Amino acid sequence: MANLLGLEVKKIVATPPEEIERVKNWINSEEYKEQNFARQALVINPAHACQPLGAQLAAHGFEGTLPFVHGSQGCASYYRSTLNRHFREPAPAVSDAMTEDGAVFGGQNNLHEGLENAVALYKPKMIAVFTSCMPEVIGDDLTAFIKNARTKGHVPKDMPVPFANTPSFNGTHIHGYDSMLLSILQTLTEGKQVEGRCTGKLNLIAGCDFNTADYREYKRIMKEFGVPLTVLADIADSFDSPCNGTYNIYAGGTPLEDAADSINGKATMTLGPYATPKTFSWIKDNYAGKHVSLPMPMGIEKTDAMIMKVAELFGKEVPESLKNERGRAVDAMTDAQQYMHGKKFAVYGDPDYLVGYVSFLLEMGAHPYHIVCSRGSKKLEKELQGLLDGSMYGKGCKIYMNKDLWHLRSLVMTDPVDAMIGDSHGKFAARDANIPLFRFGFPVFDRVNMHRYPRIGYQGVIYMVSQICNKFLDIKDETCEDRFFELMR
Amino acid sequence: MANLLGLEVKKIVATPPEEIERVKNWINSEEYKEQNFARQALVINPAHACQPLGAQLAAHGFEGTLPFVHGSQGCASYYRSTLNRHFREPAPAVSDAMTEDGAVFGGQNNLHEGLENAVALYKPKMIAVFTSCMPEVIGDDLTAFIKNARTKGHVPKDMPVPFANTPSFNGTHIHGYDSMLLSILQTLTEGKQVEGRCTGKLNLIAGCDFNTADYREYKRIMKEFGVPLTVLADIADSFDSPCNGTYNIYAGGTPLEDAADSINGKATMTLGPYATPKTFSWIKDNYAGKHVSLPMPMGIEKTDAMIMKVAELFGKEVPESLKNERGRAVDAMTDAQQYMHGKKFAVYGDPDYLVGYVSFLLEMGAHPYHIVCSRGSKKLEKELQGLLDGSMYGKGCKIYMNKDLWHLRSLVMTDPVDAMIGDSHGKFAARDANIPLFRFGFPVFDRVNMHRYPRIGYQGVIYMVSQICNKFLDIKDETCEDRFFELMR
Amino acid sequence: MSDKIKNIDGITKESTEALIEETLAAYPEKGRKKRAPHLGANDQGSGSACVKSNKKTVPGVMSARGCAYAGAKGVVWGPIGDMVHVSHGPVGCGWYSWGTRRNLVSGINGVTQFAMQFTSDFQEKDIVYGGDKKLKTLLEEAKGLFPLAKGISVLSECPVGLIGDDINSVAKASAKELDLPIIPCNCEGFRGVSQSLGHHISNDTIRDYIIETREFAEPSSPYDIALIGDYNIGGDVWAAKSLLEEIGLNVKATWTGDGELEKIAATHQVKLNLIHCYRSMNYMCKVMEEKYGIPWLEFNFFGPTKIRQSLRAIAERFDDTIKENVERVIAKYDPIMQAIIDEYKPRLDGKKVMLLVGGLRPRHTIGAYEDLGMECVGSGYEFAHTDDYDRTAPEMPNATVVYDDPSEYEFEKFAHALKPDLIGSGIKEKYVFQKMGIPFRQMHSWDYSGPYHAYQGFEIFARDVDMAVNSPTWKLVKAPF
Amino acid sequence: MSDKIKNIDGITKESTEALIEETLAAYPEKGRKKRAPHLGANDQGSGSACVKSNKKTVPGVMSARGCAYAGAKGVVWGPIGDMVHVSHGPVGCGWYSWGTRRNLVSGINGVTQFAMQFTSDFQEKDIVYGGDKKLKTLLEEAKGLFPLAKGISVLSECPVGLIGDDINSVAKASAKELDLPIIPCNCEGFRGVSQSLGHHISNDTIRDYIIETREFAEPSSPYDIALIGDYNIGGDVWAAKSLLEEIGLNVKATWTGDGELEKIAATHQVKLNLIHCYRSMNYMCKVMEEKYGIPWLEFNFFGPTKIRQSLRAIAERFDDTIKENVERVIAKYDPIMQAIIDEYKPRLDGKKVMLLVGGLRPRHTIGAYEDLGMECVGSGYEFAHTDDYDRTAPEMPNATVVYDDPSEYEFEKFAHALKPDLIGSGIKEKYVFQKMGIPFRQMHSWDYSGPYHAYQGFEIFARDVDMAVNSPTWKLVKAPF
Repeated sequence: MANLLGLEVKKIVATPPEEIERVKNWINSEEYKEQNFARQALVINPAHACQPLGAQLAAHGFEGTLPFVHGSQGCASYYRSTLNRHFREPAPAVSDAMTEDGAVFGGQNNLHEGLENAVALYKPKMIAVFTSCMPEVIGDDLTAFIKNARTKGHVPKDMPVPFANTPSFNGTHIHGYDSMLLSILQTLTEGKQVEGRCTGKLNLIAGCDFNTADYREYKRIMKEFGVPLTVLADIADSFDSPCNGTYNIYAGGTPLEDAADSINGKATMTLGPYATPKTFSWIKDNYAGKHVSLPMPMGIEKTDAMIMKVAELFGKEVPESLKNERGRAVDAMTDAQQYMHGKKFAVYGDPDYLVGYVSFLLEMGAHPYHIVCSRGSKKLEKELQGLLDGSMYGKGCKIYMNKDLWHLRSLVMTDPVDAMIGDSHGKFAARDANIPLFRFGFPVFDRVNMHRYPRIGYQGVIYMVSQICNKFLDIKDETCEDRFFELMR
Repeated sequence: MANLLGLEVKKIVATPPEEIERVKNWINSEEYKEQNFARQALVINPAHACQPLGAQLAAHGFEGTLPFVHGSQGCASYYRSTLNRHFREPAPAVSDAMTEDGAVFGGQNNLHEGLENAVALYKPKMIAVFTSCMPEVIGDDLTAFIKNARTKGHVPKDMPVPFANTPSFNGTHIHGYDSMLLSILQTLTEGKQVEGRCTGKLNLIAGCDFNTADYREYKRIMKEFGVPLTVLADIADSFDSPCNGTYNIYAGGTPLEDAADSINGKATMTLGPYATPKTFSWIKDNYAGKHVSLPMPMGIEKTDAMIMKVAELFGKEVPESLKNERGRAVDAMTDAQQYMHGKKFAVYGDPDYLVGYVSFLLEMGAHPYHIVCSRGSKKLEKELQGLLDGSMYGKGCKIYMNKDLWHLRSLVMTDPVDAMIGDSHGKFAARDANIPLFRFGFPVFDRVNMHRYPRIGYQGVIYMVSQICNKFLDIKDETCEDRFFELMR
Repeated sequence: MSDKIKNIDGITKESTEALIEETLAAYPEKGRKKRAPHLGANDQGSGSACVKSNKKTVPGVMSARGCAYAGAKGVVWGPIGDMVHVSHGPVGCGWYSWGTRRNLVSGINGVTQFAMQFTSDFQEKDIVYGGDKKLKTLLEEAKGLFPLAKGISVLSECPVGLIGDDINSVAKASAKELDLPIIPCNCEGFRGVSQSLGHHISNDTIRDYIIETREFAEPSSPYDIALIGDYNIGGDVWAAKSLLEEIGLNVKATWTGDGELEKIAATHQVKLNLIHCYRSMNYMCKVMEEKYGIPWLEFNFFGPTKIRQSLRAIAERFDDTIKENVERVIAKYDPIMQAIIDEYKPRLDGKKVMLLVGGLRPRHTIGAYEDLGMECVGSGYEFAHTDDYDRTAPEMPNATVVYDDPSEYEFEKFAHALKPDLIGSGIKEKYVFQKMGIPFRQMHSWDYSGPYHAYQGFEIFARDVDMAVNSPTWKLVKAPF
Repeated sequence: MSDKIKNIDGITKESTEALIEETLAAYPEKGRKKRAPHLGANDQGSGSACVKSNKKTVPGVMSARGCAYAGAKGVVWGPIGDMVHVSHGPVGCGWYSWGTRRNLVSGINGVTQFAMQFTSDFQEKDIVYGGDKKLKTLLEEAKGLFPLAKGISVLSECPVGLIGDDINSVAKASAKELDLPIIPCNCEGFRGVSQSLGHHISNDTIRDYIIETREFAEPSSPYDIALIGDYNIGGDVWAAKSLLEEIGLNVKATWTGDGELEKIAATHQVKLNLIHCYRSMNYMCKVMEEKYGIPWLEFNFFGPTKIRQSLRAIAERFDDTIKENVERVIAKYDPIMQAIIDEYKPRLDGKKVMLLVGGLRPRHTIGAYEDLGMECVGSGYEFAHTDDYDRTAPEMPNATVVYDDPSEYEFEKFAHALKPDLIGSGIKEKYVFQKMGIPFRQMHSWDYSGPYHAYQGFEIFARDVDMAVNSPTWKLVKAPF
């Protein structure tokens, strides 16, 4: 008897169409919105993933580094396929394929056998270990396991094996990024500090940024500046490698030597303050040189702040070429401002991105009207509110902290906006609201090359202006009456 | 009696709705298409402008150069506003404001007074004179006029005043570009050839290309190559200058000295063979070094050809960075090919652009199905046919030489395609056919920043792939049934 | 219409004249002499022009002017949507003026409206052998392909007049043959000094070929009027027409925005011509007054103050019904307009605007800016005549600079000195001033927005002016480094 | 179903075994020993597996495998569109599996279908104190916000099982309270060796909680069948269902593509279960056979050859009406299919394909490639069992390599040696091979295309395969410099 719940056996009855119609309208109502916002336990369509995903991203940012998931192979498959889909690129990573017996005996055997196989098959220069749920719940002692692995020869003596605890039931992918990056830097720089030595270089931490073009853009900007640079966790080539007939499992990444020497840098700058607080705090205590934390440079003002800080740190004038670039970005803004001015946006995503979107929109005279972060902090809320308060275009805009995309749907259905900015997951709400979605966030599963154009810096401004305004113009052309269909816009 | 035609005076009668409906359907029919293609005299919606427009573009490409229209001020206003609208940038140019009396006395007085005022007010380093209809019809002798101007002191003795006859009743803007560029080079290089001297530089002629980003891209590529470069008619900054609070009437342009010394270059390459035949032919006879004419480098193969030629001319290996860029562009193509494969396109525009579009589309497995050039040549037709014949995706594609956008409308209504590539003027046909228009050509009056992204080179490939595929994906998302609305595409 | 002398802090006759002097200093002697009479300080009380106008443009300067063809095609003919307008001559003129003026039209493109670019695309051989034969053929082709076109205009470009073609004969013969009004317009660009002559020639052409060739089918009424000199930029005609209808008038024809050839041809039957753009269509108003006894009245539909004055002036020409309607309409819109002013005025109060436009705008829009608390510190026309400047004097604040067909050099100098918060001019000027960080609106084309006419338009105008002046992007122009 | 031994030029048992040997050489001893039994040369004639399978993945390799949760959520439950599926535990698992399998569903999102991501989003405190209370609350919230949901599944993620929560009790209590089927599924990812156990657990859950809890309202017919093991990837179910209907069958329920909970619950009333994906749903077929005496039949709807065979085999289970229908349908589609083959075969003939997929595809699709003239030179499964490999042997050409849960290293080595013209595998493999210049299709998800099932699907399949293999972009991969 297949009815362990003991519910009554019924004939199948189809839901009446009028009932469907009623509910269809109801879910767009204020009443529904209130019930929706009253949720305490159920999370629907959150705009964040779990820690190990970010940890894997950080691991890919280093030369010859194999990300290693201590946990089920299913977890690794999920992280990898997410990165595959977003970048349309390989995302090589292994797991030690823990199963039920791990719960009983712990995961040390899996880890050791896994390290041995991984070293033999994939010949990495570094293995970056991070955890999924199971070892975190059962309390595996990674420090001991990895020490043992080295003692027992499962991994070469001199191979760095940084590791991070990245429990999925705590924080989001950005926290995993932080932990993994921290562990990698701690491991690589150990004993590398040399009193009096200064590499003269800038260490730049992009934060948990899933856009390869941003990394290229940082490098290009610093090249214009003539500032020698080490990007810490440089995924530019890892996730944007050439298709030339040869698969390179370890394309790109920060050279391990450079990463090791970063502790002797002239300055370290994080541009992902919400994604790298632990790393930055450790760097402040341990790295030579100056330490600066700035917002992700989206929009003119945040980019200016980065540029000026670099100029100050390195005692350099801002080069003409960057001044001109800035001028061209401002030109793009003044030319196009009328297409965005006064438009309302719903924005959602990771904290560093959100600060950027909001800052940029306000500069264009647009309203970041609904601001949703599905896992944020008081600090973030305060910073966002500060941005809103600093502009007349922030008036009436609201921040929704720890709300998900089903909350966002209620917002855009009851208090409409002109467009959304976020990741592909927002497309369902955008469709229901019949507005465009600008896929500036992570992940993007349904468009191509979004990671090949920068969102940061002056070029990022031009890109965002182009994408947004041209889409609005597309819509105008596609929806206007014949008599308003014009050659010029 | 206001009826000089002597037609019967009638009561106003509205056209019956059924008659309107009939004609509305009829203009989309095969029958109409045939009648439309039978046109001998009437041209409707041509995709080309007249010579002086191109001449002005060329003039803007040189340092401190004031374009000077010998003709009516109305002509100058038209050229200027066209460039203003396309680039959303200033397009400073003067005219000598010829009027009726010019028809009687010729335009010498206007020209002389104009030169004097222009020099005083706008302090150019060079004045580039070109003609609109009137002086061409009445047969003004520019050679003599300008010689006289110099003798009489209307223009400083040492100021170069190249001039070109650019009759509007002959050719299109690309021919005016050619004539003006030729005259500028002839003027500037006169007496500058030095036996045995070689600047070691590449002279690069982009052709009548209205995309500032293409010029920047050429410069970037040659920088990667380490090949010193003189772009002849460099409009990169002329039409993409910073907005920084100061208006610079002569932003950008090829330095006059470099242009003068180009005659001693190591090699000269034109990448706009259809736009610069006269210039190129003269250069072959007069310039030192090698001379190469290649198709505009749109798509991988045409870009490869340029890259290899540069490597050959300068005895250099293709740098790794460009190899990687190529690989990334191919990566973008392989990743996205399924979104374009088998799609039919209607393309129209200037010959050099057309060759590029067709080449690129065939590389993506798309069909350049209707190829329309509103003023082309046998040579162009042959080159295009060669491209079609060289690919299985060219099968069934057709070239329409000297046909206009009203012909194109008949084509897309009777034999539908998935999209169009051209300039903003195609939007009316695209709307009627309910297909997207990719504004890769000139002019673009209804979108922003189209000139800020390259179409040439490997980066151009990524840009075109992104624009096209993402628009197709937008359409899929916007038009699919609910049950086919998906997160991934 | 204003009777109070307005003064602007820091602007005096002397300061303006000094500015003009200084500006002219850059010219060579001859140029300076020619330009001097075209620049002046407004004498508001005088009510008359302080500058000379309608003279040849000085050679070698950047003028904003167009040509007679531009005035004919762009202004008068283009907006008549149900005709095929052939740009007769080389390809360029028609191509440049294709879709670039925003004179919106109703109907179905290619079926009942023909906002396309028709040209005979002259080649060398047409210059040598003449284009009349080609013209005859293309007229037949046009009739065949566009059977619902109400007529065809043939707009001559420069070569046509120079090579001695006779388009008038061709038009006459073809009109008979095709049984279709084919209107030849000898508007070659070299004629006259600006687009203004193109308006005049076109008005004359309407007089000679169109007016009185049709009659309205429906019976006439005392409220029949025509709306003259509104070109439906961004939908202006639709906004103006609906307001005129709201006060009870029958708008029988619109000249020429969203214009219909046959209604234009029957306009001799209306009771009053209401003219917005005096410059471009006063000629036909005068003709209709003389020939058919139709009175005409200038009005101004920019901004609530001028709209209110205009509605009352219009009402004066009609009976009590209309007068009552007008008061009711004013009472209805006053609070709506006040709400708009309340929203935007705090952000715009005291801001300065400079204008350089064509037609009616350099004077007609001043009141709308003033409704928003702004001051006009300089104004000028591309192609005005003395009667335009006479009408401008009372609208402009006293002693402000007036410039006729200024060169871009002069305009820049004035802007540099006067530091306006907004410049309203054309596309050729737009990016020059934006580079300087000065907010700008294209005020020929409403910068791709509109309508700006009537009450409906003021809301949009106010929003756009605020958007331009207060865009946060301007604060970014100067780099902090 | 094939009875002929197929051989491939250049591939022998020896060559394949040498390749395997060589590939395994890279492993440490222990790894090599573990992996060796999972790689073999096919013995087509034997009709039985040449590899071991369903064993733990070797630690430290790149496996394509997922976990039990993935098998439960992604395969069995996710496709049932009218239920709310709660990913119970931390946020990630539900997020990664949200919208990433292309199991299309009908209905209105949030109203009648719930293809969203529902999660309890476990935090540290839920791990410490347990999540049962939270679960109870969220079930109430789900019922309140989605009143038309036919039921709720609770899919356990790893921590739930490890901390000792009792979701079964919560489900039972809440089901009573909310009067709604609330189905607890203990599919923690650490269970078993792959997603396969997730399928099995889910089948058992259906057995325990769902089947027989509903009855069809309409009277039964001899043609009532259920379509089992079709997940409606890209619309497969819709294509398959319409073909089955065309031959006269009543498809009463689809398991679980575009599935409806209540119809699944009433499936014990059908006359025959037709199963496409044997691996994931043979369990319930067997249960229904044992418990309700419902026979079941495997079939293959990829490519006309297999479709034809399958239709006739299905017909054998019914009366002459169905048999005649089947012959009529085959006669109708044969020429259509031939036309497709005529179009694409010339471009695909002799091309080699390698597969690594899940479920039924590594064997079921071989015939479709062969219809296009292609040869399968290697195939393997992510999570198959011996019975899958037994079924694979007759389909694969003789002596070709068979790989079970291969590491990416092995797969690369095989591809390198066999030089396929196409690889059909998953997203994790796609870009690896594309970098090598090898055409690739994602054959879990039909690479965002589909459907590929039934006649309708073959046209799309053929087009896609041609598009991948013959895209001119591959010619560009190698630079000429």
